[in-house]
Amino acid sequence: MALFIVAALAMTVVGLLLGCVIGLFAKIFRVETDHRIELVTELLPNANCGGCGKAGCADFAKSVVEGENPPGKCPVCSREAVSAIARALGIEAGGEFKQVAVVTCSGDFSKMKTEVRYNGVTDCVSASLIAGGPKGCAYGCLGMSSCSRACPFGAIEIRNGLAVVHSDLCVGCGKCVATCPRGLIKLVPADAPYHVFCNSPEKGPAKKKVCDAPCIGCRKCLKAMPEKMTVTGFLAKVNYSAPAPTAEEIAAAACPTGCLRAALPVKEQEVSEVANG
Amino acid sequence: MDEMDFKVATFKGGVHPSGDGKDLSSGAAVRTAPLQSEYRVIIPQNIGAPPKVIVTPGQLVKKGEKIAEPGGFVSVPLHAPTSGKVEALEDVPGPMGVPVPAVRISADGEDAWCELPPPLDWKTAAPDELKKRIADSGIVGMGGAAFPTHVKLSPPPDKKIDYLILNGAECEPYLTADHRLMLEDPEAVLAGAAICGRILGVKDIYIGVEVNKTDAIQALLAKAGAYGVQIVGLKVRYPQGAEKQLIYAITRRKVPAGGLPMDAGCVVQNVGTAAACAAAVLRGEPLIERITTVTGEAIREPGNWRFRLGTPIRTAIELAGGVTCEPGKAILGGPMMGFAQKSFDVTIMKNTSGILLLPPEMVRQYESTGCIRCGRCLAACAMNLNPGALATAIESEKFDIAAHNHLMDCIECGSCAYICPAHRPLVQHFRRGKAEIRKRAKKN
Amino acid sequence: MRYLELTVGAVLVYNFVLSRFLGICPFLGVSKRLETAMGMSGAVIFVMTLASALTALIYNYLLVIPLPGGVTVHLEFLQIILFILVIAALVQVVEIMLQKLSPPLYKALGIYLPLITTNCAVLGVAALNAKSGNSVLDATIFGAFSGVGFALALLLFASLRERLELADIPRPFQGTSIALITAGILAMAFIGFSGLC
Amino acid sequence: MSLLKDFTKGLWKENPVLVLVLGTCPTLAVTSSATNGLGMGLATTFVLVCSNVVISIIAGIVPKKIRIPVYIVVIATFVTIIDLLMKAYSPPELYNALGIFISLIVVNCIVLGRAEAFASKNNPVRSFLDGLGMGLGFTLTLTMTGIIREFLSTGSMFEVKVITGWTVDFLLPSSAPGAFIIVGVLLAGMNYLNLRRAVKQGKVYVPPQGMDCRHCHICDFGDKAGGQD
Amino acid sequence: MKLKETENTVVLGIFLAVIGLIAALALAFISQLTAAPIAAAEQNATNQALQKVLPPFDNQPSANTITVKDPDGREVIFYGALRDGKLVGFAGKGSNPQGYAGAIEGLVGLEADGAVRTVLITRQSETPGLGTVVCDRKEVKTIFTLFKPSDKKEGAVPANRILDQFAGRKAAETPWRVSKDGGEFEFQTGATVTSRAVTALVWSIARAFEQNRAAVEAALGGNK
Amino acid sequence: MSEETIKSELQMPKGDELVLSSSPHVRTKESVPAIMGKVMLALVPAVVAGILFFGMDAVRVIVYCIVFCVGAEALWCKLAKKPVWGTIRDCSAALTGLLLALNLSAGVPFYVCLIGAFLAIWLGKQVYGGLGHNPFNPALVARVGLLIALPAAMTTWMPTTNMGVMNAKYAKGFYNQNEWQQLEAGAEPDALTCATPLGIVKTTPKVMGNSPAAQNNYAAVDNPMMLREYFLGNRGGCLGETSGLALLIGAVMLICWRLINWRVPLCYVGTVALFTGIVHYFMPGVTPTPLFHVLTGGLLLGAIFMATDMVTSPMTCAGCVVFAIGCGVITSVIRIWGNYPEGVSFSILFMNALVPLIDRWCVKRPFGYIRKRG
Ligand SMILES: Cc1cc2nc3c(=O)[nH]c(=O)nc-3n(C[C@H](O)[C@H](O)[C@@H](O)COP(=O)(O)O)c2cc1C
Ligand SMILES: Cc1cc2nc3c(=O)[nH]c(=O)nc-3n(C[C@H](O)[C@H](O)[C@H](O)COP(=O)(O)O)c2cc1C
Ligand SMILES: Cc1cc2nc3c(=O)[nH]c(=O)nc-3n(C[C@H](O)[C@H](O)[C@H](O)COP(=O)(O)O)c2cc1C
Ligand SMILES: Cc1cc2nc3c(=O)[nH]c(=O)nc-3n(C[C@H](O)[C@H](O)[C@H](O)CO)c2cc1C
Ligand code: SF4
Ligand code: SF4
Ligand code: SF4
Ligand code: SF4
Ligand code: FES
Repeated sequence: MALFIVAALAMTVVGLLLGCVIGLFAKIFRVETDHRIELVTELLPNANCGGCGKAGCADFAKSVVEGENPPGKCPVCSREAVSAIARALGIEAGGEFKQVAVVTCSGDFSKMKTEVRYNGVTDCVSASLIAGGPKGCAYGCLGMSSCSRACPFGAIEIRNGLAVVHSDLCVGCGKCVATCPRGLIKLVPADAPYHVFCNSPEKGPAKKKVCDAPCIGCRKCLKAMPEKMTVTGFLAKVNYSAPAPTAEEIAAAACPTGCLRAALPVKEQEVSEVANG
Repeated sequence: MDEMDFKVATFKGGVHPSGDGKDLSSGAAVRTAPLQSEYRVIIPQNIGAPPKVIVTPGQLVKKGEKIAEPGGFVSVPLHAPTSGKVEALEDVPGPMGVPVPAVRISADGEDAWCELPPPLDWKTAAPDELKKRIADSGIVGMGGAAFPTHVKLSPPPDKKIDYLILNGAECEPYLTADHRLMLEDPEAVLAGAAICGRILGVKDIYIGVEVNKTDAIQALLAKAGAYGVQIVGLKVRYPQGAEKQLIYAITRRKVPAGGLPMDAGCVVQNVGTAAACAAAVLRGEPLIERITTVTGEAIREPGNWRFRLGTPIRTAIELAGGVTCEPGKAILGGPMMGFAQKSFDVTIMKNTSGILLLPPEMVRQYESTGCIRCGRCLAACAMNLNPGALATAIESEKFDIAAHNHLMDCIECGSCAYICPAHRPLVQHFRRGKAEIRKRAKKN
Repeated sequence: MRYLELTVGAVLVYNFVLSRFLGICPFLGVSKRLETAMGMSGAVIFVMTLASALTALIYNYLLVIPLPGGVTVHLEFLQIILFILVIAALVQVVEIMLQKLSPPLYKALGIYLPLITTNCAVLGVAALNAKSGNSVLDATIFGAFSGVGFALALLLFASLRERLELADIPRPFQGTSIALITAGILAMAFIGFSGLC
Repeated sequence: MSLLKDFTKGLWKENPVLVLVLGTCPTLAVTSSATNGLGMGLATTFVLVCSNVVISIIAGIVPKKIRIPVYIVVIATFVTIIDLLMKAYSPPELYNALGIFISLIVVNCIVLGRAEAFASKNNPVRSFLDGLGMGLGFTLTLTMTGIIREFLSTGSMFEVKVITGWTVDFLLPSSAPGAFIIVGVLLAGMNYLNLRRAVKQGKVYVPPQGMDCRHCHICDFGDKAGGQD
Repeated sequence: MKLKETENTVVLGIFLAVIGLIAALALAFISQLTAAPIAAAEQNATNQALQKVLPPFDNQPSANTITVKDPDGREVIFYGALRDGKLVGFAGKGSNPQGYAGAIEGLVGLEADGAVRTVLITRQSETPGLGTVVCDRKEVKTIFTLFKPSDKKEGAVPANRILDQFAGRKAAETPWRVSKDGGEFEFQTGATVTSRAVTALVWSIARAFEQNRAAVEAALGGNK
Repeated sequence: MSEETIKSELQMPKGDELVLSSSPHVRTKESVPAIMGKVMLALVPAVVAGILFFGMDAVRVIVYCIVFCVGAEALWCKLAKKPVWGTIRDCSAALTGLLLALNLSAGVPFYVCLIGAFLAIWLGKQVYGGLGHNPFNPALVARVGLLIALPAAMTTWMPTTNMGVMNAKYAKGFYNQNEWQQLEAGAEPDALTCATPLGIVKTTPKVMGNSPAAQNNYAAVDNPMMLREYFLGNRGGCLGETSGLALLIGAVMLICWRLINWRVPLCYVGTVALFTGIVHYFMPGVTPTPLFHVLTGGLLLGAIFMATDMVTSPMTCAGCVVFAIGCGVITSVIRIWGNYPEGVSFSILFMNALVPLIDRWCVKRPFGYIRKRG
């Protein structure tokens, strides 16, 4: 019986003591923290991709709580999560429509002339610093994986020397856009089906010399759908603020080089092969 | 060899590239290239703001006439290399692989000078007048960087310049243009040195020459006294000609990291630059031509040529007798720091010191392995960096680590990549790393 | 001499992490950067020293209570509970105080403190002290140097991992896998010290 | 369905050792033989299940400020119970082999981690299943590791020679360094399988980068460190 | 105010105290419950080793001990085994500091006449795979013998080539040495040091018995 | 040459062979395979000595190790879908194999070589990503792994074929008495084992304490006559470690070819000599003379060929010196006070782990950075 009493006494005293001490210390040395940041961080995807322009999800959460950014600024976050955050903080969701990246070049090995042999680092930035890289077109895709390495979502594959975005994996964070030394990756509305796959401002014949599928600036597409296309110099662009072109319109335009076309649909199997390297 | 009364100076680190190829062309006297029918003068030829073109297609110009105005203080004018008609303003292949704007001038064959400014007496003319003449003559550093010379000659008042150093090291293998210049026209070099020295008001003027060019040293020594210039022999070791190393070798002063030579009280000029200054001051001639070495084992007749700016390298190769075999690599500049080219349509610019064609058997396709941490690059780096570790960091895209380890102090001399037994493309990594770091710095 | 053996034993021969397998979670979790590892090391040494002293006090003076009537009550079954409670409270109190009193120190050490509560090393050192019946002084020294041993292993390991960050490790081995393998080889090297005490 | 999931997730998908990388110390320390691994795993399962249930019952009334001390007391109580029980009834070799690691179940990150992450937010039934699943997942992993280490070093399993001709012991797997290496290789194997599966399913797989504090909310290290580690 | 959100120091203290109280009571209860089995298990542990080295007995040898000095001055504890009140054997527990990595502790069972019966090494820190080969008595079960009914006698121990060679020997003979040192005992190649230490240990216990036979027999009693 | 002839012979480049790469466009002729090859050449004296002293057994172990190492490397590359030949070609696996062999007793069975090869190449090297990425010396990872895994095989030493040349009075100490009697009687025992000098020194105090007999034992293995034999290589031990002479020839080759930093072996051996010298002087009877320590065990092999492995040692000169001194101290401490007779592998492995820290602290100040003090 003594055992029970002593044990109970000991534990009660220790428990009381420690409980009080902790409570007391917590009171005396009180420091305020903002729990909302924690809450928002938890709701964010925690991909830490930097697509929001902040140093990571926690940083972004802080800026959201402080009202610097609307939650919708996170391109990766699902709509539901964004609205959940907005609700929790009682603010506007904000943000833009979903975007995906598209590599505006057609120049894979089969289409673009490669004039010289390249011997160096397999990296677009590095290659572009050496006489502009091995490929003939000075504006085209170098195909050395810089963007696909930069993409935190494994959404870019290099196919036959040309980067291809898997739009179902892409969340539009824009990392690749910032990485590409040629600046030929563009963020476009996710639902836009057609793009001009060329980036070179050079004159048509010059492009023709090095590439089989350049935009030659023939303006056929502009004639077929004047408000949906723009052409500057020798380079056409899809006007993404207008309604997307329909398949018939594209067929009617009959782009002679085929650089105005739909983005490639990709099979799931391929997607994961890319993503898992 | 007779007793030479100069000291032999050097720096720490560096490499000895084997078979420096200088004997291919060092014996060939400078020849002047015949007049061509067409010149394509690339417009951005200097570091700093690119010049603004002031001619229009169809306009007739005289030799030496200004075709572009300086685009700012750190910029220089451009002059027509010959008399003729401006055919077009167009994009041409640039030395870095990307198209650059150029002025195409077709020669009328008369090669008639425009009205040149009067010669100046450098001993009496006001320093500002001399400086203005140099600026108006479009002179930039001809040692490689193409930095406007008049800017170098205008140090801020709080920087006291003690020494002017002429860089006659020409440590790059194969190149002999400076060598021939110093040998054939020492007085132009010395006069240029004296002019620049007078503008800066320096205590001493040195010319540093690697001791493998004894004939040039003798030629300079013979005349140096008259101009108050001292000749310093330099140990043959790459990169002896790099500014900071040269300053250290001659004055034992260290340029602070991230600083300029003027922070160590020095100004460094290439000997060719000095000669161009002399021509501008003494004859009023703007910079429209330069000496370029056309060499390499693939060139039939390696030699040194005086080319007008805007001459395509194809023409230069033609003048040098064509090739002995299909070249494996075409390089603008020397083999250590020059740029590989993919087109022969690139034209000669103010800083083109050499055209080097190497036969395929000399151009091994290097298959690089991982760094084996041998530390040779460390010993070779004249900047005391750790190139192997820097490259590894860049390779795995840890740019902040690279920046922390002083990547930005790298002078891209290539000693490390030369010596690396794993044949790692170190310099290429560094260029990329620097580009990324600059990009990030700009973003913040 | 005895203290030399105690310390060398705690640091090298029976290193907490590499041969006793205590505190592996923070060893793996907080070793990705050297700076973080240094902070953690400091915090661990501090807490382990203090905790050893406190728990040794409990062990030596609280678990066997002589009652007036000549009966002694053995409370050894409360050992675990008391040890962990004291450690948890200690850590929490230290953390709260640091946060208020010395923000810079809190910044350097504070964030690691809660991690230490759930760390076998601290409770482990208390249990080991109890097992070998160390006196309070011995226990404190042992605790401090066990902490040093942990710190040594952690620092070596963190610097190694920083180097591994740059290595071209096959994908399945990336992350914790290669960290464990490296720890294994490190443990091999530490085996050489056996017999020093 | 969801109850079943509460139970099964610990076995593979959220396996505490191989996926969450928690409770590494016992995984390394006591798996030199299969028997020890099994014993340790079962002891931990006992504590996990009991404490999960109790904590899920009392979670509603525990003041936030002393949440951790209270949970720890609960856990420590069950640990002491299993310690006493094993001392009394288990084979002495087993008890000695597990040594202080029995008492260290208190600080096994899995136990406190489940208390915080699951039991305090769910009802006793689900907490029970979660504890059981996690515990068995832990037991399974420990036993498996034990079997592998034992087999690789002596060719036996549960002290029974499987390969009779194996006479020279190969002591590396059962040594301390071997523990790290074998578990490391096991993790790599797990990563490899997951990678393969991800490829088949068209998903992206990122190998666990270590105990990532941002996903464990036992303490607020992750939030404070702000991903700096 | 809800208990969960409370920050009242006294409430916190009381809460923890109550939890502690419950825990303490529960543990006290369990510990009382297990006290007897634990004591039995501990007894068992000591007795088990003794059982392995001693002939069948019916007393508590662990309570029937005497400590003597061996010829080198180290302490040896003797346990006496009685059966039907008669001394049937002794177990000597001693140690030798000359192991490869520290002292080696052993338990040597002796017949009533002083001949070695069984040797058991109870504590050592020799190199695994080298010195431990000399010390370990490990039962090797294989899948083939697993399901065979065990045909071993009560109290039999797994074999060990080195340890078993002492059985039946008496101390009065010439110095016990391993063959490498010119003696007659086998040793384990690569673990000579351990073999020497073990040999010396067994010899010193056997000699301790011979020299103190009278005292030991007297102390450990039994009605002759 | 006149203008006309130039024109007539003019051949212009087409530019279709051009290679684009970064400067510098000329590279040293040195290459990784060449370096590895040269190190193997420098090991030839040691290999020859090993074969001279241990006979065909040495050849067998060397061949096994090299073949298994190269095989393990090829197998890994095959499984990891890396180019096989590209990796084999750099010869580093072969060198690792050779060094591993030199680290083993000539009498080890083939499976020790096999396991060792896999430990070295897979565990020591390839899991880290292959050549250049491994933080630990692969051959030593294998050696220590084997020492833990198969201690019996790893501590059974063969006597050299020439041991009889030694003064019988001294050689006797190396054999066990039975075998020695058999040998004297002219019998041919089917397997001979022998002790190593360090082994004797380590076990002596365990058996005899610090007694005069123990001092005698020390004197039997540590005297000028024996030291000469050790220097030539006439002693038990790993097959490549015994001949100091052969190893020193290798060292001279490596230093002349500038493949190793001479400071590493010098500081390593120097530290061991100094440390053991101090202990020998101030605590007589604890340990033999410094020269004994230098000439026995794997010290010379380790200091010349293994502590100098560039992949796993610091990059700067200062770092190398710190590294070598650290190795020396740990080796001495283990030899004098540890359980193991020899601490070279352990010390090098331990210091390998310190390399990243050393590299971080021993950096050269980049050109143009002002000294902090003064
Ligand atoms: C480079 C090298 C490192 C070695 N390291 C160790 C070691 O760390 N531990 C060890 O027990 N043996 C090691 N050995 C083997 C020892 O040389 C061996 O144990 C034994 O030969 C020592 O005795 P000896 O010097 O008298 O030959 C190593 C051998 C070499 C060649
Ligand atoms: C690695 C390296 C090597 C150089 N070698 C030379 C050289 O040999 N001759 C030379 O005139 N300039 C050389 N330079 C350029 C000089 O550093 C410096 O820019 C030049 O001498 C300044 O003169 P300038 O402005 O007249 O060109 C080199 C630069 C570097 C980075
Ligand atoms: C790593 C290592 C561990 C050793 N462990 C033991 C041991 O546990 N027991 C032992 O008697 N000797 C041990 N030794 C000592 C040697 O095996 C010693 O040379 C041997 O005992 C005496 O030589 P011999 O048996 O070959 O005649 C060990 C040696 C080494 C290198
Ligand atoms: C001087 C020198 C010493 C070397 N020593 C070793 C060694 O001790 N062990 C080893 O496995 N490889 C050694 N190598 C080979 C190579 O560096 C080794 O295979 C790499 O560590 C594998 O990444 C050495 C190479 C050189 C040049
Ligand atoms: S493809 Fe580009 S925009 Fe899309 S997820 Fe990847 S990096 Fe971000
Ligand atoms: S022309 Fe257009 S499509 Fe062709 S390579 Fe250039 S950018 Fe790409
Ligand atoms: S790191 Fe830069 S400065 Fe140093 S050797 Fe290499 S290229 Fe030259
Ligand atoms: S020279 Fe090459 S291999 Fe050697 S350390 Fe430098 S980068 Fe690495
Ligand atoms: S189990 Fe996590 S620290 Fe030991």
